[in-house]
Amino acid sequence: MAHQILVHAMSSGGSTTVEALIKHPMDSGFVKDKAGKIIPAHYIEVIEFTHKGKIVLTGYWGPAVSKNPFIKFSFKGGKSGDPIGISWVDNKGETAATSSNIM
Amino acid sequence: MKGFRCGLVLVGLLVPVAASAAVASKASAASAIAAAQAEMKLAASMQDQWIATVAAMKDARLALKQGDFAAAETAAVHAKALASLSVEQAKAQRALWVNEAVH
Amino acid sequence: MTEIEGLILSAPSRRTVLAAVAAGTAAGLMRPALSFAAAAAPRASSYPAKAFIQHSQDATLQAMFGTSSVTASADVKMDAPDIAENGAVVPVSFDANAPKVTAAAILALDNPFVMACAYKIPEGTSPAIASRIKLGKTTKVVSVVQSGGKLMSASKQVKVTLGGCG
Amino acid sequence: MKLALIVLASLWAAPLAQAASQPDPAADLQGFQGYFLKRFPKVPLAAYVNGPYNFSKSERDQWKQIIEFPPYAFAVADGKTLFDTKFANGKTYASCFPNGGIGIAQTYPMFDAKTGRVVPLGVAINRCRVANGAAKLSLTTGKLADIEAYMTSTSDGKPIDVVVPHDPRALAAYQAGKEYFYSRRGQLNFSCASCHVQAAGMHLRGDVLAPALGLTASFPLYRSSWGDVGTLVRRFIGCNKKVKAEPEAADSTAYRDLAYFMTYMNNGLPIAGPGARP
Repeated sequence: MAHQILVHAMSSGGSTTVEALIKHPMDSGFVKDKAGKIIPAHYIEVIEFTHKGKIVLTGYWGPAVSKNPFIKFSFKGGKSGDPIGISWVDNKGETAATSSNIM
Repeated sequence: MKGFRCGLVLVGLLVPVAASAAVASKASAASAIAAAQAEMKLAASMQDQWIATVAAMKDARLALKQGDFAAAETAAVHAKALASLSVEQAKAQRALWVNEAVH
Repeated sequence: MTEIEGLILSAPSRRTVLAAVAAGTAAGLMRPALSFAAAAAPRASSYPAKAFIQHSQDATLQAMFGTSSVTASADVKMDAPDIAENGAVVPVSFDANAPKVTAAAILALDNPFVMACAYKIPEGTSPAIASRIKLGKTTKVVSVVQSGGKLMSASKQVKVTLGGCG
Repeated sequence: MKLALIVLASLWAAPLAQAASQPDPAADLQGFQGYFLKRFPKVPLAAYVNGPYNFSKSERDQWKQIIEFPPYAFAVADGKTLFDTKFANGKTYASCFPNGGIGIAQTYPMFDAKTGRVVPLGVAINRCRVANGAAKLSLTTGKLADIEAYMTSTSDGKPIDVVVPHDPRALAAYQAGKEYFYSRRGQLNFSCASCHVQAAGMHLRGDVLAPALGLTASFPLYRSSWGDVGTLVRRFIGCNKKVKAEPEAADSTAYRDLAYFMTYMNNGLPIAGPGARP
């Protein structure tokens, strides 16, 4: 359950709106744990959204993006059943990817 | 009502200053701790232990362990005074809570 | 403080999410390990790391876009709260009414590092993105949009109070 | 020692005298809900489950954006996975609850006639674990909160239906919870009611204080300040600390009874948990 991605992609009126919630701690590197030790920075750096393999958005995130990040955007085209791909890589080199179909 | 309570808290803070004038020994510190502990037990049984009481008791035990009997006694007397105040508060509330209840 | 009118008794979208999660359906919970058509991981090398470690708007824009010249514009609309209910999760979105938008960035000028996030926007994707950012304290939040090579922006002061009941 | 006993004895005398007037939960419920409805005439009863958002437009707007894709979605998903995972003996949580545990969260906390104690949902989940050879989980956050989030989500919108049976032990538990709720404690001398009845809808620094009416309906709760989902007990612990009182144990009788009283006061309101708050 470590690297879940929740996706909603809906098409209407010739464009598709994508909403995603990504499970990630997004530790900024400025926060201390209960023992007073700094929690090392751990955050997603690059996230990519594709529609049928073509990139529709690239996000560059820093430590100031909230824990379990949310993003919403839309692009022209896309129809019910088309695959939407999401993949990310973080500052520790961890990655995750998923694919979901437009509703 | 609130003003009355605040008055009590102030008195509680003054008590230890007076007590620290006495000459402390290991025995007197230990007995002060025991007395405070008994009062704290009562406070806990009335579901009203103050965080400050527990902190003062922790200080007392630490000072005793380090051989600083005067500090241990002062902190224990402080803890007992705080515990007594919370017991007073809980006793009063046994009757007063009804006034706050919505009917 | 008085109560306000026009209440939402329930949130339909919340229901949708709950139902989708419960049913495990398309709205979609996906686990990478299980998803067969998973896309390849993006390349970390494209990350504009330098832009994320700057302490001023000018230095950030210079590192991100190669210029710090920016014009405030009514064509950039930005939505952010007046008072953040919690600095850890502040919804911020922008919507640019401009041609050929290729990139955008969200800055929080009083954060330890100014740039919160940036986006590369290909043709066909609308220059309107919503996300959630962290604000360390009360700060001006700036949405910068690159349109035809030029930078235009909108900004808003967002008040961050201590969470009183943590 | 003798003196202490005498003091104790005299202390116990007071509540006994009070108990002379029989607790009347149904009348309390009417008075409690009526108090809020009269005080905030624009807020309909069912809307109280949205807590502070009835009182601050700015917070409500942010909340609407946040629940568009709520941060507790992962807890619900993880909770479902945990709920469906078999114990070592091959049974699942479903075997411990009526209707397989689906759509029943609105009936908790429940009075257990066998033990004479109040059983909140979290305690019931732990009981189920122990009955099936698994260890207890923390009642405040983590896996148990996730399971609770999932189970509660299956009761979404169902009216809260807590029962105080005609059993002197149940009535005593209800009364103890009521007394805990209204009693001031801690160095700051605040009761639960100080903030959530008297000062309900007002600001405490940056936050709007949620009215006690509807308060339990959106638990478990994702709080941005927690960064994850926590249970009602976690909030009790936090509130006690806020008023500078030592919290009770998470599975204490005091907290069970408090949850019993507070949730009973919300009878009829729709379950809206898991919820999201700052």
